[in-house]
Amino acid sequence: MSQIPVELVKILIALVAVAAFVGLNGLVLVYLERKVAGHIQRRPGPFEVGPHGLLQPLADAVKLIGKQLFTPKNADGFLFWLAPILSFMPVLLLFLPLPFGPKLTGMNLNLGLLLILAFSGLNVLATCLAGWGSNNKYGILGAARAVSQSVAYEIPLLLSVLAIAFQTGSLNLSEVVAGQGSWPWQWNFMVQPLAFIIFFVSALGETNRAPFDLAEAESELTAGFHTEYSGMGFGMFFLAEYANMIVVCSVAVALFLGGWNGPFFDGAWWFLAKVYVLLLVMIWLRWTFPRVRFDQLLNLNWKWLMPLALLNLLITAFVTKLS
Amino acid sequence: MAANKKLLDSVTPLMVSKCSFDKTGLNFNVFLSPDDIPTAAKEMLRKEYYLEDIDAVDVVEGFLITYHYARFESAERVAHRVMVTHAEPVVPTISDIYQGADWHERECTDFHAIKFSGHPNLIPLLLDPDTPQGVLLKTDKSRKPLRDLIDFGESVFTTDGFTPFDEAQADLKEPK
Amino acid sequence: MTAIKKIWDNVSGLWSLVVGLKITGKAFMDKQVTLHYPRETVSDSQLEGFRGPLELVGKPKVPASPKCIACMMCVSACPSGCISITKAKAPKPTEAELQAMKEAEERGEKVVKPKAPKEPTKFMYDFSLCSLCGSCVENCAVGAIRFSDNVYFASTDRNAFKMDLLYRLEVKGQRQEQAKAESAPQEPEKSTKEG
Amino acid sequence: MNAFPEGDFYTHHFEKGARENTMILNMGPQHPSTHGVLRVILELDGEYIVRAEPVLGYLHRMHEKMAEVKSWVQFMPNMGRVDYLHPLAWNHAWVGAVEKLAEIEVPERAEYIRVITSELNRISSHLLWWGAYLLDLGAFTPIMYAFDDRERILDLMQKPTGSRLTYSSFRIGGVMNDLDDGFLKDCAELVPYLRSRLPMYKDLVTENVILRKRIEDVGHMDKDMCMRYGATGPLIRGAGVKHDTRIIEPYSVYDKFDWEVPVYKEADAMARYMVRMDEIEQSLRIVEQAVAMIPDGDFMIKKRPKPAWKAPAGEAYFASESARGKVGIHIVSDGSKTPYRVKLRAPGFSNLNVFAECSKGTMLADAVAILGSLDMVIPEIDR
Repeated sequence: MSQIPVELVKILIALVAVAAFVGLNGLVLVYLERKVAGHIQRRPGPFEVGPHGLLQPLADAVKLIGKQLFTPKNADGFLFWLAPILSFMPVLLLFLPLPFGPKLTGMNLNLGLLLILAFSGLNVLATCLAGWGSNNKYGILGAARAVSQSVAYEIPLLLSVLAIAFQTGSLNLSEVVAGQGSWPWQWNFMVQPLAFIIFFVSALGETNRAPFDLAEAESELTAGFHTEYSGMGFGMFFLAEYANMIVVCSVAVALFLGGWNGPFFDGAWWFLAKVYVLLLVMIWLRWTFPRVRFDQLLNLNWKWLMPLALLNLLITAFVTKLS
Repeated sequence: MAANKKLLDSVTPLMVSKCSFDKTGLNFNVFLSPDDIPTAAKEMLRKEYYLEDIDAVDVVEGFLITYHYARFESAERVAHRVMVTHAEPVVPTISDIYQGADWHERECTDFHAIKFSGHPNLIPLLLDPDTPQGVLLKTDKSRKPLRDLIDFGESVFTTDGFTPFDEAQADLKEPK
Repeated sequence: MTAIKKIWDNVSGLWSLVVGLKITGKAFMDKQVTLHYPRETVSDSQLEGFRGPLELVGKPKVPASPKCIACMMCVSACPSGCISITKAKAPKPTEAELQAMKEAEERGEKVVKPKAPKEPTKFMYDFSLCSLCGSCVENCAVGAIRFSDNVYFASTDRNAFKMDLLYRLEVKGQRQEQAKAESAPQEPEKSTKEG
Repeated sequence: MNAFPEGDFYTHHFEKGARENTMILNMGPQHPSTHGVLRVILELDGEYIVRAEPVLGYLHRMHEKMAEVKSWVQFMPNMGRVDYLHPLAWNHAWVGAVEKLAEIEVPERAEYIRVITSELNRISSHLLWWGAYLLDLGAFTPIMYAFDDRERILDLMQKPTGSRLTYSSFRIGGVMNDLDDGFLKDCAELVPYLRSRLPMYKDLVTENVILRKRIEDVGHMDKDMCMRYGATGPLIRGAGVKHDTRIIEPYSVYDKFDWEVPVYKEADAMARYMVRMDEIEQSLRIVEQAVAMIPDGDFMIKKRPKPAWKAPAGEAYFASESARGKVGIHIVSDGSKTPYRVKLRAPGFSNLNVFAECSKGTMLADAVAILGSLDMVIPEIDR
C-alpha cells in the first residue's frame, strides 16, 4: 500500500477550508450588502430574523435550498444544470493560491497568479452555458452580454496585473506580498496607482457588479442569464458571484495593498480587513450609480482601460529595465 | 372671406358652426362627409394642428364620430365631425397622416365597432381579442336623437340642404 | 481646443461620480427615516384624515344606538353599492290598537296608523367594495356615519370585510359603558352623586 | 417559422420581418421596466430593435362605460383611479368639464385649494417617476430618497383629501374639505424643504456622467413627431415647444401665478428628464404663491349637487395638464342623471404611441430608457 502523498491531503484540507470560508463569507457578504444598501437608502435593512437581522442570510439560504429545482420546457437539462456547478466549482480552486497570511496559503505556487487568472476565465463558460441551456431569450441576451464583457475586461485586468509582475519579477502571490512593507506607502499601490484603478474597474466588469451588471440587468433582461434558475441553481450563481468578488478583492489586496502586511501586527486579519474594505467600496458603488449601456461598457474598456493599461505596462517595463 | 368661413381649403365641409370656447371647449365644428376626412386631416397637419382624440357617440341617427384637433401654441380646438349609419359604420382611416390616430381608431373599433377602411392593423387594442366589438353600443331604447344632445352653435357655413340632424330618420324611430 | 474640452469633460464626469458617492456616503451615516413597524407605529397626529372602514355614529346620550334615520341617502350616493340598509318596519298594532283604529274608522275620523320608526334594522357595509370616496359621509343628513381610524384592519377572510355596522356600534357602545363602569369605582364620590 | 406555435393572438399577428436572424421578444406584461402590465412585442436583431409593437389592454377597466351607468357625482372616485399618480389632474378635468356643462361658478377659494393640492400631487408624481426611471436605468437608491420626500407630501395631503394615493377630493362645485391654517402653515414649511432637496437630486443623478451618457441623444422626439402622434406634456416641452395646458388654455386660477414653463430644445430623453425636474421647481413656486394668496370664502358652492343631480343636455370638452400631459374629457349629456357619453383622453395613450417609431434601431437598453422617459402609467393608458 503506497503512502498517501502529503501534498494531496494538504490540498484536500485546504479545499474543505476554502469551501467553508466561501460559504461563510457568502453569508456575511449577503448580510453586509443588504445592510449597507439599507443604510444608504436610509432604512434599516434586514432586521427581523435574529438580532439586527443577523440570521437573515441563513434563513435565505435555507429558503433557497428548500425550493423546487425547476427545469424549463425545451431546456437542455444537462447544460442547464452543469452551468451553476461550473460557475461555483472553479471558484474554490481560485482560493488555493491566495496568501491570507505569511504561512496561511492553501497551495504556495510559483504560478499562483496565472492559476487564478486562468480559472477565473472559466466563469464565462458557465454564464454562457446557463444562458444557452435555459432556452430563454433573455438568458441568451444576458449570456451574450456576459461573454463579450468578460472577454473584454480580462485584457486590461491581465495587463494591470502584468505590470506588477514585471515590477516584482514573480507570479507567486506570497512573494509579491512579502516584497511589500508594513506601511501604506510601502505598498505597490503607491508605485502603481493607475494599475490599481484599472484593476479595480476591470474587476467590477469581470465580476458583473454594478454599474457593469449588464449580464443580469434586471430592468432590461429581467435577470439575464439566470432568469430561469430557481432554488439552489440560482443560489450557486449567487454564491459564485460573491466568491468571485472576494477573489478579485483578495488579489487586489495581495498585489497592490500589501496583503497581510500592515502597521504593527502583520497577519491574516490585515488581509481580511483590507479585502472587506474593497468589498464595501464595491457595494457602495453598486448602490450609487446607474447602469452603463452595453456599447459604453465596451467603449470604456477598449478606448480607455486598454490603452491606459498598455501605457502603464510600457512605462513599468521601461522603469524596471532602467533600474 | 368664404375660405375662412369654411375653415378648410382642400375640402368643402357640409357645415361649419362656431361655438363658444368657454361654454363647450370647442371653437369650431366642421361637418364633413366621410370621404373628405383624410384630405381634411392632411390639411390640419399642414396647419400644425395635432390630433387630440377620436371618439364616437352612438345616437339614433347613427354614429357621430368626432376628431378633436388642437394647437400646441394657442387655445384652439376644432372638431371634425362625421356621421355614419349603424348599418354601415365605415370611415376612411387617417392613421397614415396622423400616426397617432392608429390607436384612437382601434379603440373606436373596440368600443363602437366602427370600421376604418384602409387601416393597416385594425386589431383589438384595449379589449381582449375574444370579446365581441362594440361594448359601448347603446340599445335601441337608450339611444337618444342627436338634437337632444348637442347644440352645435351658430352655423357660419352650410352646404345646401344639409342639417346635422337627419330629421327623417329620427322621426321614424320616435313615433309620437 | 476640443481635445482639452473633451479631457475636461471626462475629468468632470469622473468627479460627478465622486460627488454621487459622497451623497450616498452621507446618507449612510444619516439617521434612518423609516419606522420599525411592529415596534414603532405612526403617531395619532399623522393619522388625521385617515379613512378606515365606515362606522356608525351613536346618539350622544345612547352611544349604542345609531343616529341613522334610514333615509337611504348614503345608499343612493355610493358609487360602488357597498352599503345596504333595511328600514325598520312599522310595529304590528296590538289588538287594542286595532280595535281603536276600527272604531275611529267607523266614526269617520282620521285613522292614526303606527308609523315606522326612523331607524335601520340592518346596516350592512362591504368594505371590500368600498372605494372610501366619502360620498356617503358627505351626503348624510344627520351625520350618522363617519370613517373610523382603524389603520391596522386586515384579514385573510373575505367575509371579515362584510360588516354589520349596527352590531359593531352596539359592541362599541357596550365597551364604552363597561369602560365607564370600570373607571367609576375609582371615583366613588362622583358615582354616589350620580346614583 | 414560429418556434412556439402556442403564442397568442398578438404574437401571431406580429409576423417576423423580412430580415433573417432576428428574434421576437415579448417584453412584458410582467417585466420590471414596463411599469405594471404593458407588453411590448419586439423584433430584435441582436441587441438592436428592428420593430416594436406595444400591446395594451391588460389593465383595461372600461371607465367610459362606467361613466354611462354611474351618476355625475358617483363617477368622481373613478377619476382618482384612472391615473393613480396624478389623479387630481383627472379630478380637475372631470369637475371642470361638468362645471362647464352646467355653468357652475366655483368659489375662488375652492380653485386655490384645487391648485395647491393638484400641484403637490404633481410633485409627488414627478418624484415617483424620477425614482422609478432611475430604477429602470439601474440605480437603486434614488427611488428611496424620492419616496422619503414623496411621503412627506402624502402625509400633508392626507389631511384635506383623505387619501394618500387615489385622491378624489374634488367635487362638482368645489372641493371636499377646506384647508385649515395648520395645513397652510405645514405646506409653507414643506416647500423650502423640498426645494432644499433638489440640489441633492441634481448632484446625485442629474450631473452623474453615467446617467447623462445613458439618456442624452436617446429617443429623439421632435415637434413634428409629437404633432403626428398628439404627444403632449414633458414630451412636447422637451421638444422645444412651450405647450402647457395651464398656460395655453388657462383653467382654474393658474393665470394668477408667476411661473414659467420649462422648455428644452434637445428633444431627447435628457430633455424630458430636465423638463420634469424643472417642473418640480415650478410647481413649488405655484404652491408657495397659492398658499400666500389664498382668499377667504367658501370651498363649495351653496347648492351642492346631490347624488341624483342632473346636468343639462349638451356637450363640453375640458382639458387639464397632468404630470404626463394633456388630460381631456369630452362629455355628451342628454340631461339625465347619468352622462350619455364620456370620452377620456389620456395623455399617456398618445405618448406611448410614439414609442414604436422612436425605438426603431435603438438598443434594448435604450428602449428601456425611452420607455421610462415617457412616464407611463398603465391604468391611465388602458383606462
